[in-house]
This record gives sequence, structure tokens and C-alpha cells, in this order.
Amino acid sequence: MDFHIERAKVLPKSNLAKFLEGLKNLSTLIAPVKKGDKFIFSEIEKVSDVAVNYTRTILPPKKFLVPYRRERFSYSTDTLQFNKEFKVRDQIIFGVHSCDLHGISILDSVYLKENPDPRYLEIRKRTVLIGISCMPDEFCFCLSTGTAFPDGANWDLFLTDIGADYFVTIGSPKGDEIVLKLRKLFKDIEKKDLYLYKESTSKKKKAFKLEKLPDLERISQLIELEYDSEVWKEGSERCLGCGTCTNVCPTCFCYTSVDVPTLDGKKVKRIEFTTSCQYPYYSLVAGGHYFKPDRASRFKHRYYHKFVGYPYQIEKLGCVGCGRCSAECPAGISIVETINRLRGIDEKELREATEQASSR
Amino acid sequence: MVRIGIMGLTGCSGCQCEILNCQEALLKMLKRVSINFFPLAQDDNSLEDLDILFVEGSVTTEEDERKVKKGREVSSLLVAIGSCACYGGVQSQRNDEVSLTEMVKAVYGEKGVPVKVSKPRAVSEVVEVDYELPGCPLDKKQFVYTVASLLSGVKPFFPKIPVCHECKLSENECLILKGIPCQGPVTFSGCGAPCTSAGVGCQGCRGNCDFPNFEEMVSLLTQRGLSVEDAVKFLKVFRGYTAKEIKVRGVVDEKGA
Amino acid sequence: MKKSLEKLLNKPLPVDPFMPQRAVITDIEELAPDHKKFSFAFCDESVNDSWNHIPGQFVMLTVPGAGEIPISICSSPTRKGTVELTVRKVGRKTEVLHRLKPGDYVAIRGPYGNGFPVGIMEGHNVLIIAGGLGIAPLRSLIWYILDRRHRFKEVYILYGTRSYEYVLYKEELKRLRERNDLKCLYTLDKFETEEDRRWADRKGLLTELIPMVELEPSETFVAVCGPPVAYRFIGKELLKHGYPESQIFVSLERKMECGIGKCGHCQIGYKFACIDGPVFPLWDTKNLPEMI
Amino acid sequence: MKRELNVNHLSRVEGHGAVDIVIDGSALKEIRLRFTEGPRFFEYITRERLYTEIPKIVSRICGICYVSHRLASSMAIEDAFGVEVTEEIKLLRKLLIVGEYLESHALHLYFLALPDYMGYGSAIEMAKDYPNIVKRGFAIKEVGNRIMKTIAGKTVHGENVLAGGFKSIPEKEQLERIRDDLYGIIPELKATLSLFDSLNYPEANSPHNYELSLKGGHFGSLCEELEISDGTVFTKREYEFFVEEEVSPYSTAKRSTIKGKAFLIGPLARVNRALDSYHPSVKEEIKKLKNALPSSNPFLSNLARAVELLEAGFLGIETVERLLNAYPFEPEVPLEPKKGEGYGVKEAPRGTLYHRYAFDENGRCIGANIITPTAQLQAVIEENLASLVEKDLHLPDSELKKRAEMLVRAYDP
Ligand SMILES: Cc1cc2nc3c(=O)[nH]c(=O)nc-3n(C[C@H](O)[C@H](O)[C@H](O)COP(=O)(O)OP(=O)(O)OC[C@H]3O[C@@H](n4cnc5c(N)ncnc54)[C@H](O)[C@@H]3O)c2cc1C
Ligand code: SF4
Ligand code: SF4
Ligand code: SF4
Repeated sequence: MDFHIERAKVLPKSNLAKFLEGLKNLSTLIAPVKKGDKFIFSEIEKVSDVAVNYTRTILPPKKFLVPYRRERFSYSTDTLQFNKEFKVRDQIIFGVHSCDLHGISILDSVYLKENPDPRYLEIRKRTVLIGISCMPDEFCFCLSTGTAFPDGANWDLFLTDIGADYFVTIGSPKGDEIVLKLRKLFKDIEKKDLYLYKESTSKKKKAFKLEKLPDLERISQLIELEYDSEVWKEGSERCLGCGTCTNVCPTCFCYTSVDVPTLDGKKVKRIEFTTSCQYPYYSLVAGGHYFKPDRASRFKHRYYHKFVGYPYQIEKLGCVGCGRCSAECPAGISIVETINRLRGIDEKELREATEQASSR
Repeated sequence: MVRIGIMGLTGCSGCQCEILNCQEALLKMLKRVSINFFPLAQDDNSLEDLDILFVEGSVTTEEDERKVKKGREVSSLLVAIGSCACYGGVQSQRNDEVSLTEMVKAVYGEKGVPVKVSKPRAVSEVVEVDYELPGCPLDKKQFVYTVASLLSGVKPFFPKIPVCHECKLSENECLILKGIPCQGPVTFSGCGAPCTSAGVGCQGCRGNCDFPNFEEMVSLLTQRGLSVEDAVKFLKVFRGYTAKEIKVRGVVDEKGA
Repeated sequence: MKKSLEKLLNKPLPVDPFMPQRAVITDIEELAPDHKKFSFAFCDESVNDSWNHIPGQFVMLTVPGAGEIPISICSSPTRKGTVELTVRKVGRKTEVLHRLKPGDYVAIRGPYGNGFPVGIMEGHNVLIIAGGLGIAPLRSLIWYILDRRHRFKEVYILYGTRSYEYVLYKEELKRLRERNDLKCLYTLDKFETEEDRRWADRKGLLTELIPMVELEPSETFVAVCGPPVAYRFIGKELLKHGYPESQIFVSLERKMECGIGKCGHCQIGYKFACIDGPVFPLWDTKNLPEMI
Repeated sequence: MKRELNVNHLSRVEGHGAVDIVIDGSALKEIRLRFTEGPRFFEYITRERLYTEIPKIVSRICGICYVSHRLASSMAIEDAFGVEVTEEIKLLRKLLIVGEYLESHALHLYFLALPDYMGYGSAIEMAKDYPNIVKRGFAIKEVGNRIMKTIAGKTVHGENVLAGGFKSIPEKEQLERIRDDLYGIIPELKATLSLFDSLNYPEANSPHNYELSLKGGHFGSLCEELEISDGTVFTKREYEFFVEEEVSPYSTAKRSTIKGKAFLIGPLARVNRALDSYHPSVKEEIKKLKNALPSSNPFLSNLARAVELLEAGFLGIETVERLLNAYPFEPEVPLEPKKGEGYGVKEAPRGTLYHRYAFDENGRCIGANIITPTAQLQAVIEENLASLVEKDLHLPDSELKKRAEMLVRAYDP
């Protein structure tokens, strides 16, 4: 293999299809495609299906790292011999936005730091993440959560749109290898490319409507102090408890496991399925006691976990500002609105606070 | 051999058909169970000494009542299958609106029906029910899982979470947001959200999930073009005797507005 | 790539924390209606030998065919050779467990959770307050203390249940009462049978026993375990009598699927009962408003 | 000597039926077919409901032929609001009907009827000795189910069958899969036909007063005219004029007659009429049969079902091909509720059914009338039973009862 060291390359947009084709030849390719009026991450058969300019997918790429329904293992009923049957494949997830990359970072912390989960680790090891830059819509608030841009690389490649080309930053040896394999498609960076790359940052920042962004400074303390706020009750009156907000969230990880016997009674499978803190049974223990007895307590819990729990556990906010929970909520409840109401801050103050945040 | 029975009361037989649709699973099942009572599919039927009895349909006639009581007596476990057996079915949606005599008169005229009838009732209103597998019809996977669990001596586990769960995880565009009436948020999941996946709103055939928020549901439906009255009727279709839980937020205001 | 991530990803696959160890039931004792004590031995001898836990920790027990349940260890780490669990029949999985016989297989993983801070309790008085099945994890603590009696100052055990019929570990508790190196105060909700009267020191709630304790609160560590509703009242009463909130430890029950901080069900406010608990200082109740 | 024969619970028929036969000496005195199924008042529970709820509610009349009730009610609603669906929607409906017939006919033939002729109490017993035959039944049913699931959303009571069409159409790949499935089962369908031709059907020659079907008698027809065997052709609006319904004193199903007489509907009535319209390959197969069609032997209803099954296979293939050519297409036409009345007729697997609704200006239902196949079959089955019993009076009770059961089953009421 050639010795190859490079920090970044340029991929002309006209080469994108070939690039994708190349990725597809390397391993299973997963990328956003259009479904109805929305987008979803899906395994790609035809690279022409790939939608590069999407705002957000219904479900985050999380589903390819932590499948929504998965088998932990199976065991035989007579001798209780345990047997792991799950298979891991190589996969490339293309077109991940910055917020989702941050979401994956959070999952990494949850699954790999304390009591690491070997299944997640194995999947994660064999996954290549290729990010892509994006422009915000009215639901995005990643600028507030500090996740608008990919940080110190938990990705392998990141494509930034600089007009006619993509500016491709290389984040890992795996990413480097891909570039090397497909190097005919790339150009070397020139000064103007670097300039455009830098410019893209401020371009994205400017696309946010600052007055709409929530102020997340000291949000942990705020939420703790506002434990008895009316805002929770008001929100919960509209909340359907349908779990959509957690199911679409790139950082939520709760699951329930059930043992499912086969019809012949010889084998039992332990199935884990994604669940939500918004479901009453989630906190139900023996004796019929609900630890989160009413909708208000469940509604509040999500905010509590995102903004107090995650910082306590993994030292990061549990929200990456992707806006999915607000965009998908059937009742139209918006996380930003709830936070703003909790903060009770007036518009002007809010703007100043976020302007400061963005100029940092 | 575990002895099972499948009984039909007043209903459309759709659930029993779904059981027959289990095909492969059914053949596997037959290695461990003997079907002692299944009039829809076999000749020799004995309603005696059963381990599990599955009951489809609502209790509507005197005969239904007698049959299901006998069934309860002879079976250790009784599982209500389908929304008729669990809640009363579509036929009970107007139980609170009109009297029985009125219904009989409207459909059969002065002569009336030749059998003794009551308002359609859920099986649990007549005898004790161990498990309920709602749905119109019941879900095949749930049926197989229930049988497999019971054969292993374990109770099946069905958290009463809303259809939105399965709908969202199938990555459907939310129909409510698209303006199509959907009962997903207040309906007990387990069906795999086939209706919303086909673009039809959930019709609520599986009954209530835990602590449904009907106030908000009704208000969402009214924002999507239904009158409060129609919204409540829409919600009532499959909810049978549980329909009385449907609450409407500030009815007066909404009508006034 | 980030250093932290690089470190995480380059680790070899760890031992699967979800994979339980096969164990066999060696003994079953019927303690009270619907309450049984199970003794287990691991099939793998080396696990038996290396098994160690802190009182207050729990295990995840796989009931074949039914699923996994978190159960507190009620045996003391000072007595090796077997793991004991006391289980009340309440639902799907416990029902199946109660049908098992000696010789049947189960699977166990753990121990999990933090347990009582036995290290810092040493050199102090210990007040143990148990309500109902809450005696199970505390039994582990009791024997831990009694087997190292000299390291602790005065020891009190307060225990309350419904009626004599529901008293767990009857013989053991009777013998404890006869010892003179600790004080036992027992109460019952009901005073109906002769046995009830003979057993209990008084009729009524556990909280009513607290004033009878003759200990210097600031020198005392308190360990509490009981039904969820009891904590609030016990906590209030203890604070009223001057026990410092940082020295009161409560063991909490939550729904749990994994025991290792992955499933989320056991969250109490911002903490996880499984990895940050199940034993919490009462101080936390201020931060975790929904804790009790 | 008075003989009284009662079959209290007819097994292997859908719903709850009973037969009472009273014989006095050598004469048949009374024959009664009782449906004891609890009434569900569909004509009443649809009242005050929005038109959007109607297909869903009446779908629950029958779990086997739900497609027919849904389509008939949908067409009635379209009729009331004066809209016409597109050709593609009609084609998709046809494909759905193919699915319905594959499922329903295979269920009836293999699981309800065949055990009689093979000497078993149920298909489950039969499976032990003839696993391949039962598996063939399963395979055909499975294809039918898959078609219904793909188009309607569920195998039973699929909610995607609505007035105005569908909310969504299957993906192209799914349609291609259906086409391949259909090609795959053609041999099975042919085998079914020859199997059902080889059975020993009891002789029963009871020429029916009238036979009724949609015009042309083809089961997949979506036409709006009906045809009586005496040559009368009428439109769906005149249905209640020709088919008269009265409440039966002993059955919860109503009893219908044409011109005061019992009439035949269902597979035999249809096939007798439609032989010429079938796919050439089907016609080819029919020529080879040892039993002659058209026929007036009600037991041959089973053979007629097998004929329709094969036709369903070919019709299905043709329909998918046409759908694939038209792909993609609009799933529905918009509906605008208005005051008025609408009618819908459809050939359900067991016979013609009829729906009529009246709506107020908001599209709420203010009146309904539904005539089910069961109601229309009541009289003709009784008549056939009578002639069967008269002919076979000499038979012992048990045998006579069995014959009677087989006959009722052949109708699948
Ligand atoms: C740290 C800890 C220690 C425990 N120690 C003991 C003990 O020593 N002895 C004992 O008898 N019980 C103990 N429990 C409680 C025990 O785990 C539950 O009683 C048991 O899981 C119920 O299971 P089930 O399937 O029989 O009940 P289910 O049929 O599942 O349900 C009965 C009730 O139990 C609740 N439940 C279900 N799963 C759990 C779960 N995993 N955790 C808690 N509640 C659940 C249900 O929501 C329901 O309300 C402990 C729980 C925790 C968290
Ligand atoms: S909480 Fe909402 S906005 Fe935040 S990461 Fe989750 S889904 Fe996105
Ligand atoms: S379409 Fe219906 S079931 Fe699906 S998320 Fe929206 S409201 Fe829930
Ligand atoms: S989505 Fe709704 S209507 Fe459809 S099957 Fe499920 S519960 Fe029934």
C-alpha cells in the first residue's frame, strides 16, 4: 500500500455518484433516501436513490447501531446453555449530519464507558461514518446545544458542501483508506477551497434564526430549580404519551427485554426492544406502583434526563438539537418552546445570550 | 398434550380465520397441543376439560352466554381474542346511544329476532377472562407468542403502549401531521401499525393503550376537520364498553369557537 | 479521531456483561406465604469461589423461559459457598421461579449496584430499619456486621411486617433477639393471633419504633429498606430525631431490565438505581425529588 | 312414525347454523335452516356515522368476505356522491378480489369441504395422511393472503380499502412479487381443479327456480347490473324490487326470495353463466372435466369454486400486468359528501351481496340496507335440503344428517 498522509481532499460533486458506487463496493452502504415527504436512512441498492440534500431523517442512524428490536441471545430450556447468534457486518453510513454524529458520540459514552456492551462495540468497530454538512430548518437548534459542527472526529470522513465540490476532511485511518482506494475521484485542496470551507461555518451559523434558539446555559440547574413549574403540567396536558419524541431521538437508549419461548418449547430468545420513558409501564413495579404516575412526571422526566441526567452520567447534554422530537410530535409539542417557557426569558435577552454563544 | 379449544360467539369469524392463517405455526403447534373444540374447522368437538379456551366474539344472545359460561367452567385458562370478545366489538359502539328494542325494531321490524338477545357485551363482562388479545382481527404473531408462552407455563407480556411506537419505528410519516385522522396515540399497539403504514389512520381496533389522552386526541381530530361529535364517534367504533373513558376537553368552548 | 473514542474502540471485546452464569438451585425454604428463600450454587466452581459482594447489592436472575429479574442478595459475603435470594411471588417471572425445584437450573449475573457503604459505617453505631421484604438485603448487612461485630459500635434492628405469618427468617430473627450484642425491636401491623402478640414488641408502624432507639444520632449510620411508601415517613422521623441525612442510607426498588445502566428503566431523577444505587443517602432525596 | 333430525351445531361452516328436519312416516313434514348467530344490527350501527366509517364498520359483517362488503359499501358511497373511480383503482380492486377468492375458496375447499369427501372430521386430521394436499391448500391461501395484505394492509379487515379508492398503492416490487407468486401457483390451482373433479359428488338434481348473479356471472366483475336465469336483467338500484326480504320466524338471517321463490346465488350460479368469459386456459381445463358444467347439482358448487380459483389465478396475472404498465397511478379520487342515496353490488365468494345507504348533506349515514348472501341462500338451501331428504328418506339418520351437513357446507352460507 502506498504511504499516504493527508488531512483533507476535495471531491467534485460530479464525482459523488462514483464515490457512492465505490463505497457500495466496499461494504453495505447506508444513506438517506426519500420516503414520501420525508427522508429515512436505508440500505442502498441504487446509488441514484441517495438524497444528499436532506434536512432530517425520521429516525436517526442509531437504528443501524442499536437495532430497535434485537436478540441478545438464546438459551435452551433444559440445560440453560446460552448461545449468541447475532452477526455483525461491515457497514458504511453515509450522509450523517453533525447532530447525529454527536448523538452517536453520546451513545458511545453510554454503551462503551461503563460496563461496555460487546455487541455495540463490535457493531461500532465495523461501522464507517461519513458525515455531511447541512443547513438548518425551523426545528434545528444545534447551535444552542453546541453540536452544529462535528467536533474532534468521531467520524471517518466528513463532507462539507463548498459549492461545486465537497471539502472532505479525513478523521480516521479508516477514512484515509477509503480516500486512498478511491483517490482518482478526489482533487488536492487549494487555497480557495480552504477559504470556502471556513466560510461555510459562518454561512451555517447565519442560517439560524437566533431569536428562535433556546438558551441552554445552566440548563441543568434551571430544570432542577423549576421542578414544580406549571410548564410541565401544561405541556403534559397536550402530551399524548405516544413515545414518538424518544423513539426518534438520536440519544435515547431505553429498552425492555422479554424472553420469548419458541413454539416447541425447547429454546428461549431474549429479545430487547426500544421503549420510551413516556409509557406508563416503564416505571411500573411489583404491587402496581408507578414511579412516574402521571403524564406530567413522565413528560418532565424526558427533559430531566436529557438536561440533568446525561450531564451527570456522561458530562454532555443528552440533546443534540436535531429537532426531531419537535418535528415528529403529533401534538406539535416543541422542546425549544418548553425550554423557552421554562426560562421565561424575554426575546431580547434571549437573542443577546445566543449571539454571544455563537460568536464564541 | 395441552388441550385447547377455539370458540366463536357473535362476531365475524375473522379471528378464527386469522388463526387458520397461522399455517406453519399451527402445524408446529399441533405437535404439542390437541384441538378439542373448534367447530369452525372440525367435526368432533367436545367442550370438556380444556387447558386453554380461546373465545372470539361478543356475548349477544342467551346461547352465547350459556356457551361462554360453560367454556369458563371447563377450561383452566380463558383467553378473549379479538376486539368483540375484549371490548364488545363494532356491534357495541352504540350501546350507550340507543336501546336494544329500538335496534331490534329498526332492523327486524315488529316481528323481532327469533332468539333472546342482549346488548353486545365483552366476554369479561360475563365471565372472568385471563388474557385478552385484542385487535380486529387479533394479531397472528401475538397469538403464536401467547400460545408459545402458555405452553411454557409463562404468562405472555403485553405492555399497553400506543400504536405510535410501532408506527414511528416503521418510519412512517406521521399522518396526524399530514392532516389525516389517526387514533395511533390512544390505541394499544401490537399490530405492527399496518394501517398507518398503508397511509390510513389507525382506526383504534385494538382498544385503549394505558392512560390514553383522549382530551388531546379529540382536540387534534377536530383540528383536522372533524366535528367534536364525529371525532368521538370515530374513537368509539372499536372501543366498546371502554368508550366511556373518552373525555372531551372543554366541549362547550370548542363548540362555541 | 478523538483520543477518548480511539481508546474505547480499540478495546478488545469485553466479557459480555449480559451473559449470566449458570447456577443450580440447591435449597428452597418457604418463609411465608408467597415468599421463598432460594440457595444457589454456580455450575462453574471457579465462580463459586471468587463470588464476592457488598451487602445491599443485587443480582440479575434469569428465570428460565420467563425473563430476568433484579433480586437483592440476602446472604452475607462473610459466609461463602452459596448465594441466597429471597423472592416474593408478585407477577409473571416470580411466579415461574416459585414453581422451580431444587436441582433446577437458573442463571445469575452480578453482583450489581453499590451496596451499603460498610467501610465508612465501621466504627459507628448502626441502626437497621426494615419493612416487609426490605429485610432481605438488610439480612446480608446484619450478618456482615455480626460476623465482624467488633468493628461496629451499638447495633439496632427495627423490623416491621403485616403479621407474624409474614415475618421472614423467623428462627434467625428470634435468635438475634436473644443475643445481647444487639437490640431488636419488632412491630406488626396486625395484632390478631396469639403468635402476633408473642412476636411483636408493639403494634403499629415502623416509625413508632424510632423514638425507642437509644443511640447518639450523630454517631449512627442508618440503613433503611422497605416498601416505597414507607421511606418518606421513616425519613422524616429520622431527621426529626437528629440523624444526619448524609448518614441515612435507603435502598430503593425500581423496574430494571439490565442492572448495568443500559436499559434506563430504573432512572430516579438524574440517577440510575442500578449503577448509582440501589443504596442512596437520604441527602439525594433533595436532588432527586421523585425518589421517594 | 315420526322422525326428527337435528343438527344443532353445523361444524365447518362460518357462523352458527342448525338444521331441523321433521319426517312423518314417509313424508317430509318440515325443514328448517336456522341461523342462531347473534344479531349485530349493522343497518343500525352505521347510522349517524360519517361515510368514512362505513366501509370499516360493515367490513366486520364477515371476516372471510370482508373485501366484498368493503367494496360494495365503498361503491355505494361513490354512487351516492356521484363519483367514478379511475380505471387503475378498478384494476387494483380486481386484484384485491383475486386475493379474496384465492383465500376464501381455498379455505372452503381444502379446510371445510374436502374432509367430507376424503372421510375425515377436519383438515387437521387429514393433514396426517395427506400432508401435501393440506400444504397445497395453505400455499394457495397464503398467496391470497399476501395479495390482501399488500393491497389492504392486513390479511383480514385491511383498512386500506375505502370509498374513493385506496390511501396508498403497493410498491412496484410488491406487485412484481405478487405476479411471480401467481405464476407460481397456477399448477397448484390446476391440481385443485382436477382433484375436485375427481371427487364423488352425491347425485342431486334440483333445478333451481332462478339463479342470480352479476351480469355475466364473472366473480371479478365490478359491473352494476344483475342477471336472473330467466333472462331478466336489472340494475343495482332495482335490487330491492326484485329480491324481497322478510324476517324469518326462526333464523336471525332474513329470508329472501325472487318473485316469491327461492333462488340460487354463489359459485355455481356464477359459473353456469360465465363459462364463456373465462381465460382460454381455463376453458381448456374445463373441457377436460368429467363433471359437466353448467349443472344444477348443488354439490358441484365445490367444483365451481375450483374453476373460479383457476380463473382467479389467470385474472390475477393479467391484472397485475396491467397495473404494472400503468404504474405509478393515483391511489384515490377525492370525495365530496352530498345528500343522496347510493347502491353497491358485488359477487362475494359465496354469492351476490347488496348495500344501500342514504346520506345527509354532511355525509352522515341516515339509513342503510344490507342484503347478505346468507339471507339469500336461506330459502334455496331449505329447498335443496327438502329434495335431498325426500330422495334419500331410506337412509339411516346419521347418514342423512351427514348428507344434509355436506349440502349446507357446499353452500358455505
Ligand atoms: C435492586 C432491586 C432489588 C430487589 N430485590 C428483591 C428481593 O430481594 N426480593 C424480591 O422478591 N423482589 C426484589 N425486587 C423486586 C423484583 O425484582 C420484582 O418483584 C420482580 O422483578 C417482579 O417480577 P415479575 O415478573 O414476577 O413481575 P411482573 O409480572 O413483571 O410484574 C409484577 C409487577 O412487577 C413489576 N416489575 C416487573 N419487572 C420488574 C423489575 N425488573 N424490577 C422491578 N419491578 C418489576 C411490574 O411492573 C409489575 O408491577 C428487587 C428489585 C430491585 C430493583
Ligand atoms: S431531545 Fe429532541 S432535539 Fe434533542 S436530540 Fe432528542 S430528538 Fe433531537
Ligand atoms: S401516524 Fe398515527 S400512529 Fe403514526 S406517529 Fe402519527 S399519530 Fe402516531
Ligand atoms: S393500526 Fe390501529 S386500526 Fe390498524 S390494526 Fe393497528 S390498532 Fe388496528
